[in-house]
Amino acid sequence: MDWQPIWITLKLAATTVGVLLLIGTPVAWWLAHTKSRARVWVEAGVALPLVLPPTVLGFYLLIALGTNGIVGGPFESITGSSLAFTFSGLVIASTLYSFPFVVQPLQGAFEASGRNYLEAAWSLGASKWDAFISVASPMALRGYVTAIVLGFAHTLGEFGVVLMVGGNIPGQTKVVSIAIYDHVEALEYSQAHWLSGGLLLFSFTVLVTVYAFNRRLPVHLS
Amino acid sequence: MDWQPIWITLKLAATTVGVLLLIGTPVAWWLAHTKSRARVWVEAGVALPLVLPPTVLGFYLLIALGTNGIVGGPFESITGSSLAFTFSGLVIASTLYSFPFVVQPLQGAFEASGRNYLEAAWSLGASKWDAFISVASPMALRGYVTAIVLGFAHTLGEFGVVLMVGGNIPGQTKVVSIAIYDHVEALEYSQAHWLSGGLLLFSFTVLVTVYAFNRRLPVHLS
Amino acid sequence: GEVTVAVASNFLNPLKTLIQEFQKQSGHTVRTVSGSTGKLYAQILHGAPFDVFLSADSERPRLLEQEGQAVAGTRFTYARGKIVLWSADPHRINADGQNILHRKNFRRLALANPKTAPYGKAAVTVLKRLNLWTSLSPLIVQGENIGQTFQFVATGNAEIGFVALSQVGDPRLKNKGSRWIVPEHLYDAIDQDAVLLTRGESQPPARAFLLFLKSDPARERILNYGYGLK
Amino acid sequence: MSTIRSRFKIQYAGFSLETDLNFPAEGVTVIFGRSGSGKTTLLRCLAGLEKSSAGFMKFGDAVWQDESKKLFLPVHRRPIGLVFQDARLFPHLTVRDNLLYGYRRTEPTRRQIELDQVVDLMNLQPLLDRRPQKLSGGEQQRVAIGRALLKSPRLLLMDEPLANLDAQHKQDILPFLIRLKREMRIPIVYVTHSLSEVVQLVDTLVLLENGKSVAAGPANEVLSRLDLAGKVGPSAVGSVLTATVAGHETEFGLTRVQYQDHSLYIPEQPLAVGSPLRLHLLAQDISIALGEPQAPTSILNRLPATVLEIGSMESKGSAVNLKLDVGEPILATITRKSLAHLNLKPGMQVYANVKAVKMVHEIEEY
Amino acid sequence: MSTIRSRFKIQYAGFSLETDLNFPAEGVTVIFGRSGSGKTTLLRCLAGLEKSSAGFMKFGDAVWQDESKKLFLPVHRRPIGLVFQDARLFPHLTVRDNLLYGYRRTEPTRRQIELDQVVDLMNLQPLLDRRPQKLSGGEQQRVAIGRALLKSPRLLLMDEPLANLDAQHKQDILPFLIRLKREMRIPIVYVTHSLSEVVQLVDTLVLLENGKSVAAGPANEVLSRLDLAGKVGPSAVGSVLTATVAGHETEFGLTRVQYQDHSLYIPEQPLAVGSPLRLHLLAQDISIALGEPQAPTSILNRLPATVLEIGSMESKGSAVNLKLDVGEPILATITRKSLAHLNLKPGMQVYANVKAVKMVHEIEEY
Ligand SMILES: Nc1ncnc2c1ncn2[C@@H]1O[C@H](COP(=O)(O)OP(=O)(O)OP(=O)(O)O)[C@@H](O)[C@H]1O
Ligand SMILES: Nc1ncnc2c1ncn2[C@@H]1O[C@H](COP(=O)(O)OP(=O)(O)OP(=O)(O)O)[C@@H](O)[C@H]1O
Ligand SMILES: [Mg+2]
Ligand SMILES: [Mg+2]
Repeated sequence: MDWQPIWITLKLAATTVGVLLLIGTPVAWWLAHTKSRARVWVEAGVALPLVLPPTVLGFYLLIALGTNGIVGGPFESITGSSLAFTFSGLVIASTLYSFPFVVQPLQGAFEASGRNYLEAAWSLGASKWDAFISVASPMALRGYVTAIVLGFAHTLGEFGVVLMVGGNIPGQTKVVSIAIYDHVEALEYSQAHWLSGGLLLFSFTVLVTVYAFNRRLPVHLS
Repeated sequence: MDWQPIWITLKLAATTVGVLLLIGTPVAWWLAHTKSRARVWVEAGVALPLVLPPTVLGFYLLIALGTNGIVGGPFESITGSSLAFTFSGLVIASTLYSFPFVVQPLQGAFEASGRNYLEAAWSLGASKWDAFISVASPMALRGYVTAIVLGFAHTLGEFGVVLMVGGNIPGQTKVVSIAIYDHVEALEYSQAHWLSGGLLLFSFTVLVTVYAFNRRLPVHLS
Repeated sequence: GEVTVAVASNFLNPLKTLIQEFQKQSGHTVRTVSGSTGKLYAQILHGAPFDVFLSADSERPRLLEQEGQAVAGTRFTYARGKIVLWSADPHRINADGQNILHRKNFRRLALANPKTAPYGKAAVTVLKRLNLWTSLSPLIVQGENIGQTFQFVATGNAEIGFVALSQVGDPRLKNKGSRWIVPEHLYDAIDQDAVLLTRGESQPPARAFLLFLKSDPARERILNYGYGLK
Repeated sequence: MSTIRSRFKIQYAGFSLETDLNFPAEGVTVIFGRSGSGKTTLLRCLAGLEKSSAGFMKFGDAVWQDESKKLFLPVHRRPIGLVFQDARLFPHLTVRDNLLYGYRRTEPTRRQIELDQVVDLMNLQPLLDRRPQKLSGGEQQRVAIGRALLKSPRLLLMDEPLANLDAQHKQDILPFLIRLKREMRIPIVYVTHSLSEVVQLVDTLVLLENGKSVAAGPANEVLSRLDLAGKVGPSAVGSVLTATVAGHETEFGLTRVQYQDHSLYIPEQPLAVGSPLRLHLLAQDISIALGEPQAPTSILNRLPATVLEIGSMESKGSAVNLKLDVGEPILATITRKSLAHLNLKPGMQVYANVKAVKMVHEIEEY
Repeated sequence: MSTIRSRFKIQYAGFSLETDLNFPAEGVTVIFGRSGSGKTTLLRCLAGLEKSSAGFMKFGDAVWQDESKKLFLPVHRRPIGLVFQDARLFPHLTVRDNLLYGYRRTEPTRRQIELDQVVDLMNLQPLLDRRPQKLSGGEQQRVAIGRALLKSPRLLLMDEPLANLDAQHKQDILPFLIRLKREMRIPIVYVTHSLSEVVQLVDTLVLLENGKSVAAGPANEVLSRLDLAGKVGPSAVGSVLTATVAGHETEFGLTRVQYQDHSLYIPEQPLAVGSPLRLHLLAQDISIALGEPQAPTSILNRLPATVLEIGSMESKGSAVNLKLDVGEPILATITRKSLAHLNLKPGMQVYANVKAVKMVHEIEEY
């Protein structure tokens, strides 16, 4: 059994979720609390990557991230290495693609807890940042769990984009989903079944654990 | 310009979202309110289709829905027509694949509004069903909007599953995402760009409209 | 009558022009369903409504025949794939393309996944026969199919790549970039077989189409697209 | 007399409710107790919002819950009106639609009250088209009461409905609750931590302590039990007397009532001469004199009384409760110094003086 | 004297707040008004939770807000403690961590109070490890007060903090608020719709009506203004007198105080002889006599007084307010019948009788 794709997949999913949380949190926060008119446009923009077929999105990303692309070009001239066909490129692509799955639950959670508890935290001497960390985030814990689960699962299952941007380089960008796909295409059905079964079992175990833990969280808003 | 894939895509997305809401609502409701220990298992199960690469999921669905499959076989012997390579088959596949995107936001919304308002409704003579319709649903309106947007967008962009189960049959199961993919494969880049651009523009317009409307909804829980 | 042809993606473009001609001649209509060979194969096994299968290899049609999904004796090679080392840069590859491979003055070499795509398998054979496989394999990026491999190269993300001659032979790309047509002794023939599926057995237009594919004018067109023939 | 019989047992970590109550299905039953004593929990049990393992509840002849027979009438089938401690107005509906929510779910033939009436009574006109979340705390509570009333319930359950209301609004709403009870003959179970708020209303009093009922019965009896005086708090200890309207002195805004052989003045009541009527006397509003005053005073009401019993002197503090007989037993609170000064002993004849203005809030029509 | 100066203007659909207030930055300032009069809104402005277009606020010498200079000190930088009308306890923290939330964010050197003290005072020991959502309404409110106190604020803003508490808990907490004010010298702005609740506390009174301040000033003055009597409600009209402790009668649980030339009895206070002290007299607890009583009565306190002014007779109802001079002006409420009966006229000499037990809740140490 080839463990490398599994390891890369997990690394990709974990990194992507990390980046997603880092970027998604402020965006979700802004969306939940702003009164700006720009809000609906940003909201729509966030959901947009969903609309394109992954392979097509991957195609455009390949163009953008490539040596001559508007992102990849400058990146290459600064760092000397390209983005396409690298792990970093994969992370960027997956992040873009899974973005709505992280932003939406977070936004929902932030909206649900509202301003009242923040006001209480401020009045107790917490700065906006402190109140966010010590009140808004833990109260949005269930939103975070949903965001992480969706983001992680979606990255695990990601395929079209990854294939296109990653170039399926063994040990670098060859992830499990591609490996399974290869087996199916190559008529190696039993390998495909094993790998799929393993992925499902693993994911199911993780999910059950996460949800069981989530269940025990004390935060209910009502 | 070939309008057929567009029409089929919209029909598929709309039907899928319809089916998703119909099935997803009771599931989300149950997940939000049950104290059963089965809950975490169901919760994990719902997220599971996400984990498999779409093509692989599509492959297994093909096996299940095909002429000799455990679903498709009986279906065919009863109705005389197969499920794989038909529009109905596509709807089933998309529904399964987009299930978590509908269930999760709904569940979140139902959990956020909690039991308190339901208790008030019951005490005012509303049956469980009535209270669900007249109180829980409108209060979860924003959750519904998120669910519909994610479900619709995800179905629009769906590709791997659809390609596998649907068989890319023009006029029946050839959707926009596949059409774009075909154009890219066939080096017809300008058609691909136009179709992608159109899809994006259309989706963006719909999304902005939906969110702008959503903004005006009076329901905020705090 | 109507006939549904399942075709490997790499042959879709030639097929389209062939179909125009066939429809004009016969009055039948042809619907095409394109995809990767592996996918189409799985779909046929599970009851896909296809009449004719134009594979990218010879193995899948043979398997279908064995499994009774295809009509025995109808299988034949409709085209033989040729691979080409190609770059979008008009000056990168000169007449003897081997040079660039030996000099390694590129960062990425694209080829199709050898496990799933016959063109990928052929490309690997080429490298092995040139004794370059070990030294070049770190530079390889794999497209899932030959179409994706072409995009890697066309967008410049891979400087060079092994693609199908039929792709760069596409009239819309005539003389773009630079190329080295790989000598046929460096790889095993990529026989692309066609077969009549059981569903098409009773459909005269399906047989008519296969006959048309064997006809001289059709073969001529196929050759023009950069394929060889048996 | 039709009654509400109930028996509940609820176990929480650190708290348990265990009650077995039987109170009349008419008039106002006040459930009184300190914060955390289980009032809300008991009310929820009555409403059918908590399922207790060994619960039983019967409203008149109708059994609503009998766990031994697996019988449980769900909340929405119970003809109750429920006012929550937090208002719980539906955020997606305007005030008007909130008010009409229960009304629309009531069969037209069973409706006893209309929107306009409730709007007038609760002073809700300016709020009708507003959203609940923009209302002040008291405004929300008024809407919540109105909403429950518009369901025309046969039993009204209220959880501290007036806690967030100012005195004026309380005074506006209380008479309506009294009318509810009288005209619609609708029994009310009223949870409060402030007896003085409902002293005008209460017929039956249930005293909760730590999830147990420590006293239950006619308010009159419970309130005049000397041993409970410490539990209900100084502003609630008192007594209830039944009197008859004897005449009106409209020029002074007073009504004269006959209690036993004595005339008492109370603020004018719109009642015919001869009507029966109840008076609430707060123990702390009664002062004691040993004889008739020589100099005129502003105190209009004076009842000859016999000292029956003198409350415990153990408790520290300055006050002591007396039980007096004025035909019925009433309580009076005086200082221990006065007790010594007047040298009061059981059996002594005294006068109980009551300021009439103090009866404004302690009066209830029957 | 250091003051809190503020000027706010807030516009909502159907409601506007427009205030210009200046009250001392010490003692307790009560903001009083009917439900919906804008009390919460005003408090939020003071806390810095509402930004009003032309707002201005100065706490002592520190300008917290001056919109004309674009100056606005954000909420978390203001040394305030805020108790919300709804408790707003953090659902993800235990009661203990809720209590410590502000404490941990206060510099150790600025801390004036410790967890144990607050737990004792608010009776929170059994709740410490519980989750807020499982607490009863009153329990939540006590935790919220404790949480605000543990921040050691320099200004305490409280929005109806006792509305959900029973009399006993009110009595437990009030003395602590008094001590807060006295020992920590922490000014309190206290919003309530029930003046009787805070009559022990109030130094300065602001009367809100419809978003405007209709009266503001020392409670004493505002409360004894005859024209406002109708607005504050019968259970609040009253007066404040300053007296001195003259001695203790421990056997009766009483303290004797000297007011002008007169001795008065109040429930025993733990104060040294000679300490100054304030008395609250509720108008409705005062009765009038034209001379000394012949027969002994239980009324211990009697002040000679001169009738200064007689309130409007226009209002219907049985009661009328008098302004009496006992050295300072005080108010008394009697029936119109008594007024006629006693034939009271400005300038007449009378006695004002006050029951000592009634002063239990109306006493405040200075
Ligand atoms: N769901 C619950 N889980 C655990 N404990 C609870 C729960 N609900 C209430 N309690 C506890 O039960 C006790 C009684 O609560 P309840 O709400 O009935 O009090 P209450 O008399 O209504 O008080 P208040 O006057 O403050 O509203 C409290 O100690 C409370 O903490
Ligand atoms: N955000 C808002 N938008 C619109 N109107 C509001 C808003 N907040 C408060 N109001 C209105 O302003 C008025 C004053 O509200 P506020 O909460 O200050 O009253 P309050 O005096 O605290 O009343 P209560 O004693 O009932 O709590 C009310 O009529 C209320 O409906
Ligand atoms: Mg309660
Ligand atoms: Mg308020």
